[in-house]
Amino acid sequence: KLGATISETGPASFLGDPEAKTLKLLVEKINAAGGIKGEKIKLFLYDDGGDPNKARTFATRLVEEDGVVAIIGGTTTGTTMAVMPVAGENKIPFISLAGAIEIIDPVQPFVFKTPHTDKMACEKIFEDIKKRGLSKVGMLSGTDGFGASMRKQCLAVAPAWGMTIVADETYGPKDTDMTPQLTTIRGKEGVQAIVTPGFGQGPAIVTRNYNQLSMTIPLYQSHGVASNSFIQLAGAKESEGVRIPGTALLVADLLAADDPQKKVVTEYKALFEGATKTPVSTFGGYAHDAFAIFVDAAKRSKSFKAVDLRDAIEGTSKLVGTTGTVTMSAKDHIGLDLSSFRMLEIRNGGWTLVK
Amino acid sequence: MRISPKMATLLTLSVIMLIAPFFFPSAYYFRIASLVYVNALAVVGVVILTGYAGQISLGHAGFAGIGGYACALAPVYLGLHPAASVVFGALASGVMAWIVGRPILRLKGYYLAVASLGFGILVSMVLTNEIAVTGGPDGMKVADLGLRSWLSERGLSLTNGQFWYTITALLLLAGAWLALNLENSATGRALRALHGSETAAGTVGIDVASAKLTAFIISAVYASVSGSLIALMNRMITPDIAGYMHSIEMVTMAVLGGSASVAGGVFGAAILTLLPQALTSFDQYEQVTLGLIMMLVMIFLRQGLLPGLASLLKGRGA
Amino acid sequence: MLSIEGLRSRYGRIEVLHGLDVTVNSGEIVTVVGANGAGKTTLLKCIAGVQPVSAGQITFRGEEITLVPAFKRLSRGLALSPEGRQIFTNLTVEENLRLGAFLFADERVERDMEDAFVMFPVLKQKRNLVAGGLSGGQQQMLAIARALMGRPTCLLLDEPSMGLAPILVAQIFDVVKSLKSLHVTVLLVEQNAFGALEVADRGYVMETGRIAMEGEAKALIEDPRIRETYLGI
Amino acid sequence: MTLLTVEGLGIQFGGVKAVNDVGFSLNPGEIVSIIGPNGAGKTTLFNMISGVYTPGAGKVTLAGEDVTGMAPFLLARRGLSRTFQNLQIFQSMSVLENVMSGFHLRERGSVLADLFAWPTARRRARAAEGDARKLLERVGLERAAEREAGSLSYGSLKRLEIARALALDPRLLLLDEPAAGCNAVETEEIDHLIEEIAKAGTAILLVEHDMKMVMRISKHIVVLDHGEKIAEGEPAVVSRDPRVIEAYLGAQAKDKAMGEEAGHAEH
Amino acid sequence: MADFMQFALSGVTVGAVYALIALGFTIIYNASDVVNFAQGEFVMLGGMGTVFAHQAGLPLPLAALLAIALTAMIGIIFNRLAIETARNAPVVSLIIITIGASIFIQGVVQIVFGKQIYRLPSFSGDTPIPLFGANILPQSLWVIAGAIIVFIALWLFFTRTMTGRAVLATSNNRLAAQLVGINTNFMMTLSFGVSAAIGALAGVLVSPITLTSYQVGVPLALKGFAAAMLGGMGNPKGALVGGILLGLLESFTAGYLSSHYKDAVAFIVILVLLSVKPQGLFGTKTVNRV
Ligand SMILES: Nc1ncnc2c1ncn2[C@@H]1O[C@H](COP(=O)(O)OP(=O)(O)OP(=O)(O)O)[C@@H](O)[C@H]1O
Ligand SMILES: Nc1ncnc2c1ncn2[C@@H]1O[C@H](COP(=O)(O)OP(=O)(O)OP(=O)(O)O)[C@@H](O)[C@H]1O
Ligand SMILES: [Mg+2]
Ligand SMILES: [Mg+2]
Repeated sequence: KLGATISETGPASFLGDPEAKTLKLLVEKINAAGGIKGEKIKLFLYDDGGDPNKARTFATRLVEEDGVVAIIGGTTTGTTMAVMPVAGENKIPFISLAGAIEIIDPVQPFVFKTPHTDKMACEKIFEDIKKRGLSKVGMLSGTDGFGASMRKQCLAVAPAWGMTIVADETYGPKDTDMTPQLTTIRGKEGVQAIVTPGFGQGPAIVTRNYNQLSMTIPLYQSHGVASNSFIQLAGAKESEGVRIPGTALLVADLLAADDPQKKVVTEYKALFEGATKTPVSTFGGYAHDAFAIFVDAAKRSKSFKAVDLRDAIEGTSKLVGTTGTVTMSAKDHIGLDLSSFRMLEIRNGGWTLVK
Repeated sequence: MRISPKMATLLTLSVIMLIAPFFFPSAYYFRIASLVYVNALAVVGVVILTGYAGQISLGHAGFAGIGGYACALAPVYLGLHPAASVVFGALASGVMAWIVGRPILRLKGYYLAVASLGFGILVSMVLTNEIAVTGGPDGMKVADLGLRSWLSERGLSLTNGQFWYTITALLLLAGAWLALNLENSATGRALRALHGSETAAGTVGIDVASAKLTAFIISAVYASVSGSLIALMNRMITPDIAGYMHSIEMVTMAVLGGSASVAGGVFGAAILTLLPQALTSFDQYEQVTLGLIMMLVMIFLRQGLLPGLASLLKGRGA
Repeated sequence: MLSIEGLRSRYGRIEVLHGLDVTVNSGEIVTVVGANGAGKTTLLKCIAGVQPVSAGQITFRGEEITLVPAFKRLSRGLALSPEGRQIFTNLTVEENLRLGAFLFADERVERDMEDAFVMFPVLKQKRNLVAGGLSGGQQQMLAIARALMGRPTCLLLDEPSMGLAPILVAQIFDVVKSLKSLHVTVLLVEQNAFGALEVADRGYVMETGRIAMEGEAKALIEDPRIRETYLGI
Repeated sequence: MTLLTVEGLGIQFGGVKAVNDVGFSLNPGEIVSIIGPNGAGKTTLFNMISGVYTPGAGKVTLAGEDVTGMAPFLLARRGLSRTFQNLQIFQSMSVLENVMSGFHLRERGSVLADLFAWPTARRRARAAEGDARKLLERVGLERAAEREAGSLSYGSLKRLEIARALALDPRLLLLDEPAAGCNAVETEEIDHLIEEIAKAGTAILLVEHDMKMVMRISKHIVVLDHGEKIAEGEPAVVSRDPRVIEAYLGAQAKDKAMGEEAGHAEH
Repeated sequence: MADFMQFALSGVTVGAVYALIALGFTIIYNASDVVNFAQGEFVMLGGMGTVFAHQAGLPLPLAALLAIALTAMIGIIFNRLAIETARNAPVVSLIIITIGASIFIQGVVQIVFGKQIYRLPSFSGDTPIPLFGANILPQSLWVIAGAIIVFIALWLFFTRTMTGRAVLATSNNRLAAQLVGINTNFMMTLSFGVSAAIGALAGVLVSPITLTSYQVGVPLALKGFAAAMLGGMGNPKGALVGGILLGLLESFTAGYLSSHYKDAVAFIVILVLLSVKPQGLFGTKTVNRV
């Protein structure tokens, strides 16, 4: 029995929807193949609508009512934070799909996560900006949890990478026009690049507005837009040259044949796109990896008891996922490093790898 | 002996509260029941404001936010005990209601609705934007109330679920008692009178502005305490608590149950809290079903569920 | 012209009309009198179609109209000047009158409006003002004038003299009389029973949802019981 | 001592003078009537005296205190109470509660006392209920006490308003067409009720189109037309004033009023 | 100066979006005193409907027309099944019904069309038009023109036509409206149909700019509601001016003060304005004599 509480609806449904679909598909697939150690997986999946209060209730329900052995989920940092005490108190392994670094730092015995931290994304972007020989950055972040958390991390690590943040603007997740913010950033002395953390329609509108204003300085989006649908929404012409720190998933076909991730991402991409007819996104990938970690651990675990499972998850080693190659330990509950991020750029309406 | 409607409501409520736990198979049910009680507490406040006094607020979650964040912040910044923070939050909400209420309660109907909506949005915006203090959209952790361990040191050990069940049940009972007292008192009558006609209320000596403000403050305190309880129960809080959806939820619970009565409000809170839990098996049809139920109830039982069902039953009997 | 048989009506579970029979012949003026709460207003609302009928039937000009929706009854010639005036408070006096003639779009509307202004000159003065600002009596005039704009063949008046100055009360009864010469049938509910019975041909007396008495208006005025309970003489 | 003095009172609506320079005064226990054609400004005058409208000019003095433009609830505390021409009933409350709300000033205590149902609050509520029932009896509505006010007929609502106004135990009572919608017999009942109230010392300002009633019970009559006072005096004098007859009574009505007055004299 | 122009253009564009939605509120409100909280869903249906009809192969104009017609039908059905059945219910109940409808429609769309975000192609390309040193997208001109045309049509409807007056009469006094021969049910049907159509039209016009998904309705409806109240509910002039004003407020705040508190400033201005003018800018005070 596996539990999941995901924000399928609500403000984070853009993230939660592919996550939920991925979990369902993977459970189906593994059960069709006979389950784990002969046992079929029963998935209890609840939609918390992005509301931490609901998330906590569902977590309680998963533990108390459904008797699950592990929980995947917490699409947002807020919902993850709400589930954490429940997992902790009941000693149930919990693999979060949210970005914030606070989830695994400090490490809590039963809490894991699959996505890169926002900090890594910022560092990856700054690394690339630095490579281009630039240093003055304008930020335009969404005020949703994703954007706000990444903005915080970026502001924090900027000095270490020699970056100066010359503008720090925000937009609401439901806003429909960001030209005023972009105009302000454009007006800032010496601004050389723009970084815009966010997900959903916001980044697409930012990209379109950026073109409307005929701006030319490099535009960096976050991994929140890592999906082909971003290119469709922003327009192929408008998104030309946009860079993001992404995962191998988006460039499955471009990967070298000997790339360790090639097989995993190609398979997942085929599965997801075949079943849902919608393009894969990083977020579905997070769920894929969480599930993979769970399955891998369950196979190795002595029993399906919580503590054994937890130990097995901590013992995850060189597990290839869509996000990167995961090696966990008692001190590292994420198991990814910066190298698993790849800098991608949109060229001719498609993702390409920046060498 | 005839028992008054007030006693009937209180008795029914306490009997349910006492008996229900014996049928709870797991801690999950304690959690759900506590949520029902916490929501009901806020809804009782809405009943006073909307049901009695006829003033619509679409921003009451703002007060829940103040109450909730008081519990998160006051222990950190003021060194208050979490329990004292609840009171502190209630006071802060009361003062806030007093400040905001005076200008906006002069507005009527939808104009009041939009003004209160604005207030709610302002609160949630501050909570979202002041990341340094509030932790932003991801929220922040809340200190432990500590009462449970205090009790267990004294030989009364309760599980987390049982503990919160008891606390929320007691507080709801107290809240309902106060609201019921109010209903048939001079103040309550004044509120219902100004609902009927503000002009006439004035000529019988009711200070309409201050009566409205009183109702607004009282209901703000209800919302605030409810918000505090949510924060303490979850041991964390996010700005969602002050969001527009939460405001709408409160009003919907009140109206769906039967907004003019405490019993109706509690019933509405119970239904709308339980419904999503019951509907999880519908998966993607959950939203559709919820919307449908809201419409159907309001169409066919227009005074709300409780009065509607009651009159249906009576109609059968007659 | 108008005949009502066994009419019953209820508010929620409480029945307030317990089987009424009322007939109004073409060109007649018929008055209904009765104490507060007798059900006079309810009766007129049933005839106008804005109050549900639980039993019985209403026939108008030979057709049964019991179930005809209210808005269609005006086109058949039935107009009500309701209790409590029920004017459109947010619209101007002129708009109120024009809406009274909502069903018509000919030049007669203008003429009718001029007639209304002759009848109640004060409405002309106020024609472009919002009707909600009118005094009580002025609103009453507007309600009557609006009903007349609908060119009724049968006019239902619910306490038309209420709130009018004595000089206008007399005028209203004159208007009612003059309607007769225009072949308009009138069903009149009045508390000013004396004035009403004086202009009427026949009358009904209602008591708690029933017809207690009916007869020639002349005879009713002379009836000692009526004189004592309704005329106060 | 005069209880109410009105001096030079006036108000405009969109440039039209609805009431202009009206003045009169009233002693305790006295019944004064305001009459005049429709739209003369009677109700508007009431609205200014009772604080519903703020006067544009002039002064209202109640028991020696200048109360011009004071809010209705403050005037209520000074003993002024009124009924409305366009009924202002608390529709969804019961008939009894409507009257009880009239006892608000006497019944109210602190909000906390009400919230916690302190014995004092409960005692006051019980007293108010008892007295409210007595008042309902006085206006003949005792049997409707528990009904929802919105379900009463028009005439009954008029009486309910009178009962509610009486609950304030006012020093000055303003009645706007109390007999409208009542037949002759019912009007007479109200007639008696008003006289009784006046006898108990309450000053009454009456607006009414029922001349029989006005002529019979008022001590003094003020006649308005187009917002101005055109005549004032004792009933017999006013009813013979040609301007009043022309503007208001009409020749026919005059005869009737006179005749009926004579009729009453015979009793 | 160029910045100022850019803020102004942005404000007018966004404002025109709000105005279109506020205009949709106006009709239903004028017919029934109900603020239809499902109005945003009509906007969403217009956008989503066009996207899918277009994807199914219909040319854009035809797809838009189809979506508008379908949305109007849904508006009419909604009125018939829900609002009319609950005719005499108090206004709060009606509000809850519209909120229920909003949740319901979102739920259905999410099942049928999924949770993806979509965009319609712009009607006249995406090449920005320079204007006084600032840039505006051709689509913005479409939106602004749409708002103005709908405004003029509504304004004529309510002031010049008998039907418009009958709609007003229906909400002012339903009983009286029936007594003068107005088919109040038909007026309601008409209002919901037209209102939904205007909403859908708004959805078609704005989707190329704002993008669309099953959940764009609520935030748009809230902004439209605020705009309508700012201008004075029920008055088309108020809806237009309120919408544009709100848009300008937001963009100037974001440009000159703080993008963090742009919505806050807008709401504070609304609060202040309402405390001075409790009926909004163009709302008329209803006179009720006592
Ligand atoms: N909306 C309502 N709900 C419930 N009962 C009502 C309603 N309206 C009227 N009644 C009741 O129906 C009965 C008849 O009322 P109706 O208004 O027809 O009387 P009426 O003869 O017109 O009296 P009046 O002379 O006072 O106008 C009364 O007992 C009244 O209380
Ligand atoms: N709020 C208002 N807005 C516009 N005009 C008003 C308002 N109040 C009063 N008036 C005008 O002032 C005049 C006086 O009205 P008022 O109601 O005082 O008359 P009244 O003497 O009471 O008449 P009635 O006997 O018909 O009740 C009327 O012409 C009326 O139109
Ligand atoms: Mg009547
Ligand atoms: Mg008057």
